[in-house]
Amino acid sequence: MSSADIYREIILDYYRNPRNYGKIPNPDVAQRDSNPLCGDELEMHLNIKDNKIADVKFTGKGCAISQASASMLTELIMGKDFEEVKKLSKEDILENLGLHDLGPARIKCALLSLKVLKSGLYSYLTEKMKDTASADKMKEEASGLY
Amino acid sequence: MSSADIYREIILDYYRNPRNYGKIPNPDVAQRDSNPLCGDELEMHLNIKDNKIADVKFTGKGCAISQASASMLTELIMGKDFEEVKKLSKEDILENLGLHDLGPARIKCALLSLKVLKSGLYSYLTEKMKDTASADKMKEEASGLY
Amino acid sequence: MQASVINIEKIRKDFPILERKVHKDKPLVYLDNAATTQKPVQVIEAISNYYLNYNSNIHRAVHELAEEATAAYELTRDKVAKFINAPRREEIVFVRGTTEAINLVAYTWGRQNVGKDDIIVTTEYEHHSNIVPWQLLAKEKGARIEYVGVDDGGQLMLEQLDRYLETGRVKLVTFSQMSNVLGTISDSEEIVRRCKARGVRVLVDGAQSVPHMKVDLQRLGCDFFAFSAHKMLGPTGVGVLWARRDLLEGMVPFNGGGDMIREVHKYETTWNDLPYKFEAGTPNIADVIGFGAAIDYLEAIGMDRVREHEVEITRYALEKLSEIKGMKIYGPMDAGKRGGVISFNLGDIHPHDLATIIDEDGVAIRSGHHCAQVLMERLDVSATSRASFYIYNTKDEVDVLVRALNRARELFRI
Amino acid sequence: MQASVINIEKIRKDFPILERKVHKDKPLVYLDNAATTQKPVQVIEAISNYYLNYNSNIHRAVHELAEEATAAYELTRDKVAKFINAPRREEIVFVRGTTEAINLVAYTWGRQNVGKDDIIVTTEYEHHSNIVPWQLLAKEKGARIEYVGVDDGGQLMLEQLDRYLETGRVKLVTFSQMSNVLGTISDSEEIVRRCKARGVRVLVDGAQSVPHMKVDLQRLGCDFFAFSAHKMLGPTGVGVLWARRDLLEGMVPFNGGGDMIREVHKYETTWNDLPYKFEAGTPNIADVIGFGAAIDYLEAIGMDRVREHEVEITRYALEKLSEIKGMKIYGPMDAGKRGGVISFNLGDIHPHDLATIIDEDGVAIRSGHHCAQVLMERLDVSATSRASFYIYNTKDEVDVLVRALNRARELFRI
Ligand SMILES: Cc1ncc(COP(=O)(O)O)c(C=O)c1O
Ligand SMILES: Cc1ncc(COP(=O)(O)O)c(C=O)c1O
Repeated sequence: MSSADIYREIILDYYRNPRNYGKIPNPDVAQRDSNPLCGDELEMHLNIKDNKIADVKFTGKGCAISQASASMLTELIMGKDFEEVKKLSKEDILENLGLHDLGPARIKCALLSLKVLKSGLYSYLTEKMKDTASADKMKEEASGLY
Repeated sequence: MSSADIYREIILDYYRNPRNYGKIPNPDVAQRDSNPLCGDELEMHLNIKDNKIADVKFTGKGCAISQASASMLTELIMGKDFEEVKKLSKEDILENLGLHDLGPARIKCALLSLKVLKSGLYSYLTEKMKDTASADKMKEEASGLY
Repeated sequence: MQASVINIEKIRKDFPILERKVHKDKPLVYLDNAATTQKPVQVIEAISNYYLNYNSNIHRAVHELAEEATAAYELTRDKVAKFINAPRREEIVFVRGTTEAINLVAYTWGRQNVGKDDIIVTTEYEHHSNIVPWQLLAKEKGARIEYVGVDDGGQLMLEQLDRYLETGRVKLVTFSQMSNVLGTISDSEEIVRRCKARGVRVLVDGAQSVPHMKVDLQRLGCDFFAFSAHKMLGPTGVGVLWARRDLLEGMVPFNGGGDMIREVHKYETTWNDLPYKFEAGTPNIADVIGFGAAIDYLEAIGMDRVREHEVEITRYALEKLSEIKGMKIYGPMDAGKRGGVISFNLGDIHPHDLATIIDEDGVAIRSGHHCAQVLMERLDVSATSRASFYIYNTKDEVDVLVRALNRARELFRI
Repeated sequence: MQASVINIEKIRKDFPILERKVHKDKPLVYLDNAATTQKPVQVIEAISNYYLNYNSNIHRAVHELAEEATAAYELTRDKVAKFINAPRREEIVFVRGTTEAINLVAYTWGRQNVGKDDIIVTTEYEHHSNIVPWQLLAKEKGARIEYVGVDDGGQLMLEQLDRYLETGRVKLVTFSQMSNVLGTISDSEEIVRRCKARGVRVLVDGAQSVPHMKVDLQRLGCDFFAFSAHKMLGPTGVGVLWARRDLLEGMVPFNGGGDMIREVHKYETTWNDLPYKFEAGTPNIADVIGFGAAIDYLEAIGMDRVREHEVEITRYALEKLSEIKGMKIYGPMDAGKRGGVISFNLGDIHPHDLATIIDEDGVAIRSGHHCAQVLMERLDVSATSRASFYIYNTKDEVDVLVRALNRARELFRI
């Protein structure tokens, strides 16, 4: 897709005015990752209650795609059922962002937040839920993203 | 030069019946070297008296060229003035062997014995004669051979 | 040209160097394939094409050239994984060659896991690259290096392996899947089985096996595996280390620098994901891409047919060489159970002299210790001559070799 | 096209890739030369020619192909020695690239000479390849790593170097002769002078300097020097470590294996002469030969003229870029005293987004941390955009860059 299509008003708006930016004190999940290729950094905090995402925030630095993607992802999962969030796929994220046909380098920017989310869920499932089967699935999915 | 020219009767004879083959008990100089490319080995023993090569012997294993060259070199220097022996050049050796235009790999076979000789003289000049200037020259010449 | 399981006339057309004359007018008979093979135009063009059309550094840029170059480079990783049936693409680490692959293991896993009085077991028919790195490691750690002996038929004496394993102090067993001197094909699966039964790690040097026969890592079951592109139609400067993911994850990095890091700070640094953690600096991009074309070429022929062709030509060569007066051949004599590498000596002609003489007839063989001095000591020779075959060699070429050897024999009056 | 000190139209004809279109119809404007340069046909053909006509493993065989290949490979060593005015050919060690060269020094000289509480001094503008190997070494030995800071003009603060030197505990000072981000040319001779006055060893990273200016090792006076072929018209997979002979002689080997040995026995091994002691295994023969052609190409133009051309284009680019609204340029602004590498940021556009946008206009620049995260921290940015020039770049191309940047500015409404 052309850059005029990528850098639509809405992406720039989420880049410049990210929703759910910040940290949660004592979160249930705190997960950080960085993209070794470009140096983008992302940290995501989650609170999970009654099998729902009770709260989610993120901080980070990086390109418009990675930051808008992270912010939109937090909006997407806020209040959602935990089981649904576990199922989120690469396609869901790109759909939500309205971004298609990104090249192999830039698609990583769009998926960094999902990678961080899945890695966070892995830790949560392992440590708090003792559910190794689901946890391993999350880990595989996270590392399969790129 | 063609192999028929290289492997003349005389070279084969020196290869199969090497003159001055063996070791000298308590030699003034004992020097060993090997060619890392082909594994040829050569050890040369010298006795030096009254500034002359009083005795010289060699042992080794290797190709016809390296063994014949070593044997012919021992004959060439036996009884010679020390100063003359120090001056021996690559060209002298090849002349003596009757070998010209050897390729870069095989010329090392022909010159291994001269290299061992010069290295041996280096040690002798350093340790017994305390003549570092001449010694260093020998060392440079030895390493310049190939 | 004789009928063969492969279309040898068609294949030879892909190797322009085989049309070349040496020593003015002698057609080249290239029998030094165990040292390095020739390259088909497909490989040469893959490299030129990269430089002519999409040369760029990889992984870190977003421009179009970089994306094309990155995709092509990473595609070879997939091809390699499939070629040797590795479980995962991220277990394929690109290095310069077999030598660097083995040193990488010695410097990382070795230094982490081998301690004082531990034993590293190798064999008497190893290439120097599978001996010297372990000597260096053993010296640093105060460990010992031991050798599985080779019997007179050129086979490893596995009862010696058992004896070392029984000590309980062996940390690694490392051996070549095919000897580059004797052509012996090691009983790899059996060796791995014995080691695994004792929980001992195994490295397999596949430098001579991968080019010449189907290798299936999942069947083999070893822990580390190494080979070189240049011995299998690929360019110089590329090789592969494969290791199981859990081992790679536990290993400290080898070289430090670009691409292998996640975050660098002044006083601490974290590592990139596999396999990049072990690929520091700008890699040999063009040649990795060329290596991909080499694998395509071999896959198109089929490794079973490559092997069949070599068995046929090796059988013929063993037969013809045996007829020469004064000939001594080292290694197994059953062509069906060995590789296409034949080491020999002819009378008292030193291999160097022999190689020089037959080079005049256009025949390129190797002579010397073949980077296997420990084996030379075992065979009690200072050197051997070695003829080694590949997909483009013919029985006619074996005949040229035999005629040339007979000429040498006459020159030396044997 | 503007008049230039070099015949740029003629030069561009030697680089077929520059005729290429990207994104369907946009002429390629390649400004990512600090990452890797393009290759002239002369280099590409030197490589093909090797494979088509005289491919063989080197050093150990006596047949004709091997002799030709060995001679060509060794000829590049002579060319390199002459190009950087090294005192001796045997001080030139071929490696994969700058990264491997530096790691080689860390693994050999470093492990022999750096001990607990010793200090290794590097700088804030180093490439990861000149930081991470020293972090690894420092960690192993309990040594410390310290950084000479970079001032706001992009220059090293040499008074900090003096303070470290005064401790008497510095074992090595290592720095880049030209920063790959800021374009700063280090005051190398002065740094070497200060180190030598204290008997401290110096490594110079010449990855960005050797391709772009005349380097004279005998004048520079350092102990170790490293650079990569692929950044100077040469192929990927080749680089050079130069070190003084006496240092190389005292150093333990790095990788063990073929070619680096003199005699291998079961329990002890002796090393080959320089430089082979440090070139284990089959080297990257084809690309070393290709590298020779790259040096010939640069010599034919003349390094002084290469430098003059780059100063001219850098001056023009600094001027034009400065005029863009929202532009921030990092590093020295005097083109006569810096290299042709310009890092910048445009408004709040992240470099990755910027590179993606202008790639659509055919302009290839690099974006990110440029393997210099320590410098990014110092500049307090997460990334920069970087345009870097070479002999084939024109002022017209700078204009295309500027137009593309303005389009990005509009897209981001800056
Ligand atoms: C200053 C500097 N040092 C070292 C390197 C590393 O070089 P290579 O990736 O060729 O090993 C580079 C380039 O990437 C560089 O610019
Ligand atoms: C069995 C074996 N191992 C290792 C090597 C070393 O391979 P390279 O020189 O490509 O590193 C070779 C070939 O030289 C070999 O035949």
